[in-house]
Amino acid sequence: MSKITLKVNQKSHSHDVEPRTLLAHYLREQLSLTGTHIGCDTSSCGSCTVHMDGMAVKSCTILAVQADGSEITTIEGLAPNGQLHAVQQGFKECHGLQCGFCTTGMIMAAADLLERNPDPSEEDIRHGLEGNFCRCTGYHNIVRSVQWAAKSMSELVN
Amino acid sequence: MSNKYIGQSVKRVEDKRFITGKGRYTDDIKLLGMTHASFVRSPYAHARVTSIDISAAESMPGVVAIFTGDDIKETGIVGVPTGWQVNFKNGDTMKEPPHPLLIATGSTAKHIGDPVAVVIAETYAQAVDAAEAVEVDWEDLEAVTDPFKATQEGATLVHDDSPGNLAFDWELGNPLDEVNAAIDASAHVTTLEFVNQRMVPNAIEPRSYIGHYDEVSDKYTLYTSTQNPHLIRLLMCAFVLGLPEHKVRVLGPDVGGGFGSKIFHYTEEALVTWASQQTKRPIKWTETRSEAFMLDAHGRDHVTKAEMGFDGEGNVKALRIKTYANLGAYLSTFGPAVPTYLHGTLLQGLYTTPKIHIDLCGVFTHTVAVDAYRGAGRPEATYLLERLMDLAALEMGKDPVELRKQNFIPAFDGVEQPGYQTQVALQYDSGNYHGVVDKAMKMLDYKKFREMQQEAAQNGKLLGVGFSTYIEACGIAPSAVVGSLGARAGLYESAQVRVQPTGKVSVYSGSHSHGQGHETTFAQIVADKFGIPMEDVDIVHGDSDAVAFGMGTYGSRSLAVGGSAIMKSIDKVLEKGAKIAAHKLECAADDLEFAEGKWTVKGTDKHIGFGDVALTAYVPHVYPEGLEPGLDFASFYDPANFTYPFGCHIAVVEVDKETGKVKLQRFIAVDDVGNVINPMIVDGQIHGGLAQGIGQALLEGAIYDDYGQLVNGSYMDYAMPRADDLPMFELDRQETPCPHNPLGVKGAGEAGTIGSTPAVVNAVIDALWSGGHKVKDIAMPLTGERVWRAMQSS
Amino acid sequence: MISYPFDYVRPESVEEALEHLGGDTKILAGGHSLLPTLKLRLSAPDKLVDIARIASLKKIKKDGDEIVIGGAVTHREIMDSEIIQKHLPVLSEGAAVIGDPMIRYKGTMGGSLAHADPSADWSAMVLAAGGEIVIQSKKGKRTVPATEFFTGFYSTALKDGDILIEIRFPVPEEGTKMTYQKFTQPASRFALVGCAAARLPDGSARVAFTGVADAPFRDKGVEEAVGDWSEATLEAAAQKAAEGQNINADHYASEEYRLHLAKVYCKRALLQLVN
Amino acid sequence: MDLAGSHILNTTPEVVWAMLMDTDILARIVPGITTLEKTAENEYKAVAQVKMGPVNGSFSGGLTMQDIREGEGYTLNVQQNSKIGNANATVTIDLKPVENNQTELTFDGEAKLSGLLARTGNRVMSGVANSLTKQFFENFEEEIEGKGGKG
Repeated sequence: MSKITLKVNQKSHSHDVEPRTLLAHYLREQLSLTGTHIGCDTSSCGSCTVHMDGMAVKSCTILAVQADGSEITTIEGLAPNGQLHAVQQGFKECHGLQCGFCTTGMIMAAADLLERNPDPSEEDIRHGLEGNFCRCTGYHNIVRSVQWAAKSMSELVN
Repeated sequence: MSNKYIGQSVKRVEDKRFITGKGRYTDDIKLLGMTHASFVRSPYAHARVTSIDISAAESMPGVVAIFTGDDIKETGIVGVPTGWQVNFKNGDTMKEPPHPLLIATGSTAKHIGDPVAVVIAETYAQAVDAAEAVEVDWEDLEAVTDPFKATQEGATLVHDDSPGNLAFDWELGNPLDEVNAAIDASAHVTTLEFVNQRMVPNAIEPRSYIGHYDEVSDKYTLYTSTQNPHLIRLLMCAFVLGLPEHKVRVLGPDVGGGFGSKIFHYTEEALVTWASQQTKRPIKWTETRSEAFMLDAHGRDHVTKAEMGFDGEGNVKALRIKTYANLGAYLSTFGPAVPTYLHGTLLQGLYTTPKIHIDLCGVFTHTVAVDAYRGAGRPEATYLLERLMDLAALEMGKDPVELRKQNFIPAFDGVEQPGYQTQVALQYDSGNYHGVVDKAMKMLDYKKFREMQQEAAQNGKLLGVGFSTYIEACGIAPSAVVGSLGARAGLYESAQVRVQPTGKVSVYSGSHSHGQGHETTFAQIVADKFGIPMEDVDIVHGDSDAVAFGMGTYGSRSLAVGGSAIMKSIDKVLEKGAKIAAHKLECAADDLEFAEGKWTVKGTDKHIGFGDVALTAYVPHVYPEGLEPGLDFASFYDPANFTYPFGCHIAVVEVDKETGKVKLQRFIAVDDVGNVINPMIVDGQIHGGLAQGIGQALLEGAIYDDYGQLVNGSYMDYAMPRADDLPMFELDRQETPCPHNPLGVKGAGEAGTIGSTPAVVNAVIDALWSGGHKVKDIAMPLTGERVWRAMQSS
Repeated sequence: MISYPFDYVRPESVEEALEHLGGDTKILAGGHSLLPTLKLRLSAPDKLVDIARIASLKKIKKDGDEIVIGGAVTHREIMDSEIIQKHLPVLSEGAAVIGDPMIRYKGTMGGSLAHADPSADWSAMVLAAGGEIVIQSKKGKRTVPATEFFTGFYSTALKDGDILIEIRFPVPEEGTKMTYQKFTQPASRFALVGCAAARLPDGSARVAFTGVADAPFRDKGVEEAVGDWSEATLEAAAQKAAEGQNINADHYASEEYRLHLAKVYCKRALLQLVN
Repeated sequence: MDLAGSHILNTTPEVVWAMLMDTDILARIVPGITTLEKTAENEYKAVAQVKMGPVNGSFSGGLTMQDIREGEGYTLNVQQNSKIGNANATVTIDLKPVENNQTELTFDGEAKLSGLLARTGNRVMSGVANSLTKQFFENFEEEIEGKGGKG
């Protein structure tokens, strides 16, 4: 067992974990943050995407012990004050989700994308989401959702 | 009624929980005292269990129990059943070998991943660790994976009592000699021998189950990521475990995609339920993606020879087909129905072909079961027809669009004009096939495209356009019809509409949403019919205790069948409501009209609101004599016919001349799915369907080696479309109402998948011809290598 | 999916990390090569030594006439680094086609090179850029040219007890051009075939491949044949791609097609350096 | 998985044959083999420790020589089991004298893989085969040169 201390969605947590525990397992099992999903075992699908120290990462490919001392944001912490994040709002406005399973990871990846590139082209968005599988939407409305969010965020800034 | 919601792109009410991470999938659920299961599985496609030793595993930390196939055998549990029976041509009964929950000693595993034991432990990690410590001795046997080879002399048998590995053989259409004669008399015959490859559905949520037996109430609860909770309860109780149905509750919480793969009543569902009773602890099992690849029912997998005969003018005269359909090692719920009644019956397509015959073998192989995968049989039929059409056009030097249109069934609405009777058993409800093609061609700007194509060819670039038209049979299905075809269940749907005393409405639907947005679409209908705000409507589904009954969601049936059941209950509410209103307004019910949420005495402004009537129904102080209190109706709707959506899809591709790599540039889809309740949701269904169909054309396909190993059983190896593989889709719609259901809807869930695959393949072939490569066919998926090789060889 | 149990340590320095090595120990940097294999239980190390936070391994710097990338620098850091964009833009551009954005934030160049997947992107680029690998063990440091680093299938010059601490590149002379061209395997997004090429001011070439054979390699045959960089000589040079190599084959690409792709991507890479 | 290849060894067929029939030598030159014990005529128990990239596991099983053609070749059947999957290979080995007292060793066969090895290994399996082949012949040459080296 190793002791880890980390901040998840602005709250500090401290736990003993087996070193082999994945961050995704830790978030889901220990903290009951089940919005982070596990869809594969090869770091391919992106359903488990969370933000770690301001970067979108695949929490199924990070050990909880590696996250010791980090700040994590999960989908549950993306909208801290009940106000939806622009990307969340965009997914709702543009029907960017169907079954919802990939959605949380997709939103976390898209939020990171817009953080780095507030005015992405369609190609930027498609390239930026290549680490996230969706089997429901054909990505069409996901791209539109991210475009909607980009526009909404830029309007907010201007 | 009002039309405030119907026809509008109302934003989905279910989204809130999903975008905030509050969706509740089975794996998100934790029960007190819950344990975890991990399975010991066959590494071989065909091998006999010679011995199994659990002693080392039993003493591993955290182990609660270990069950083997021998334990199951002792209980007398035989295994999971199929939902359809398709008998042999000669009347012999379909071969239906047992599909055991666990393989017992002395028996054989029949595909990779077939389970022999299950380990139940306190934690997931402990279960996995202990499962690895179970020692199994195997006698590795020869395997067969190809459905054609499996039927040949000397092929190893999957089941000892299924000679030739046949589950059944089957035919449909006109007498074979008539079709033979028509082919022989044809001026031109186009022939294609091809494989419609095996697809892995790949719902992003892996299957997950929790079995929970409660000793105090002697009740079982199964949480399952399924498309049809009631069906699972029925099959598990009546056919597998022999449990009293009223003591079993099946819950399908949020389900992360199904695409057909979550129809099947899987062995693990029964096993965790049974084992929970043994251990008196809740048991969760969530599959890994590796397991999902091995175990979730696959789709397609046909080996086909098809011949289409034309007269000198290009009119289709005959169609003759021989198909070997791979069913896998065991029969899935819809397994026997997919290649037969969902495939053979669609071979008329949109054409007036006068003579059609299909001969089909349903074949066992050492592969995982094949079941309904998005489109289920209909994509295979469409692929066959639309590849033949395009190839015939190329061979005869005709325009592929004109050739299709020349052979189309003329428009008919199913009301003034009768439905169209096909040569393959179905009667189409309504259709206007030229309409969708003309729309799509306008979007393409065909003339301009051909000019661009020529110009590209001169610059050494290969551009291509591919067409596809399709028809599908959805809204499954009339129970009497499917019953006569071998279905072991009715395919109606149930719905209960409960008007609460305050006028709020709860709807209990037997349909199940795993992404389709039922909570929104159904609420739109109910709100409009009652003239109340959508917020006042709640849709409940996925709970066998709350919902009376249900057949679930597949085959694009939720709105056409489930929605119609809701309509029936709505009508009953309105009819009774009118009686109450009439009593209060002191008039006859016939004098009332219902609109905008109130009953009004015709020609006056005397009225009473929906809410007042609801309250009166529950507080019946002033009430019609002899009328029961309450406003709560359940209905069952059994459709009169299938529904028949259709459409036209066009793909534009560029082929890299040097590498064969295909880039999809444009995709146009004009679909006619009947009336549309929520255009946004319908478009979303089409988009997703397109991606799966395009995926089959260009990227996907399960590959079993000769030993039955799935060699691309991971996302590192199995290519599935990602965001940057696809363009924005160009969609339009035509609305030809379905004449036989109250909403006039036809179903949109599978259309995209059905139409898109041949359009893409046709486009690639067209691109190659534009560069002088007269290639007739390329096997799917059209990988760079396959396209490159096709160019090399022509 | 869960790996076998192991111990985990996170030393503060390379020296401390070296103390932990020995036995069946694996070094963990970003973990994006290692953890997927552990989850599949392909191996069962006793201990993981996490070097991702060792400050000295996190640096990208210009050191005289060399560019130095620390062993724990991530793909994304390389992509975003001004030093790299200025002096070795090929690495910055190449980083952008590795994996996906999330993988790029955590995966490291050092980890990728040490793992030596035969289809990894970095290997070809490092070879073509004339990189050298600096390895530290308790005995001291040694520098291995990339051409000698990749010794075979998943194997490198790294031995038990070694840590890959830096990758060093000569600052390219004025006028040097480099490119990386990749045919992406559509499932894994690794390179089905990747060709990195450099054109030096003296007219010589460095050409390297990944994905083609059991290990990445510099292709002398191609390099010697580029001649005057005319279209004709480049065409001929590309035809020599991967000559004498044992070409990989899998369900996605046969030996013949892979070799063909090597030639096509070689030509594309070389032409890129002309235009 | 196909296994095929050939190599010119710098010694006579007689020497090569003797080496191929000598289990001690075989144990040294076959990549990964840690022990090879005779269990019956032409049957051996074999344990291998395979350390190749991400894979580090122990395999155990049997090795049988069949169809022995004195001085010319034999068919080798190898069955190896492990937690990540099992391998069953049948390889026919042929020796042919070539100029300068050298020997051409040709092998041709197939390996049947199961479990994880089969399922997730396809992408790299030809690399594994090429690499094992290379190692085998390198070891063979070293053995011929009397170094007794091991891969």
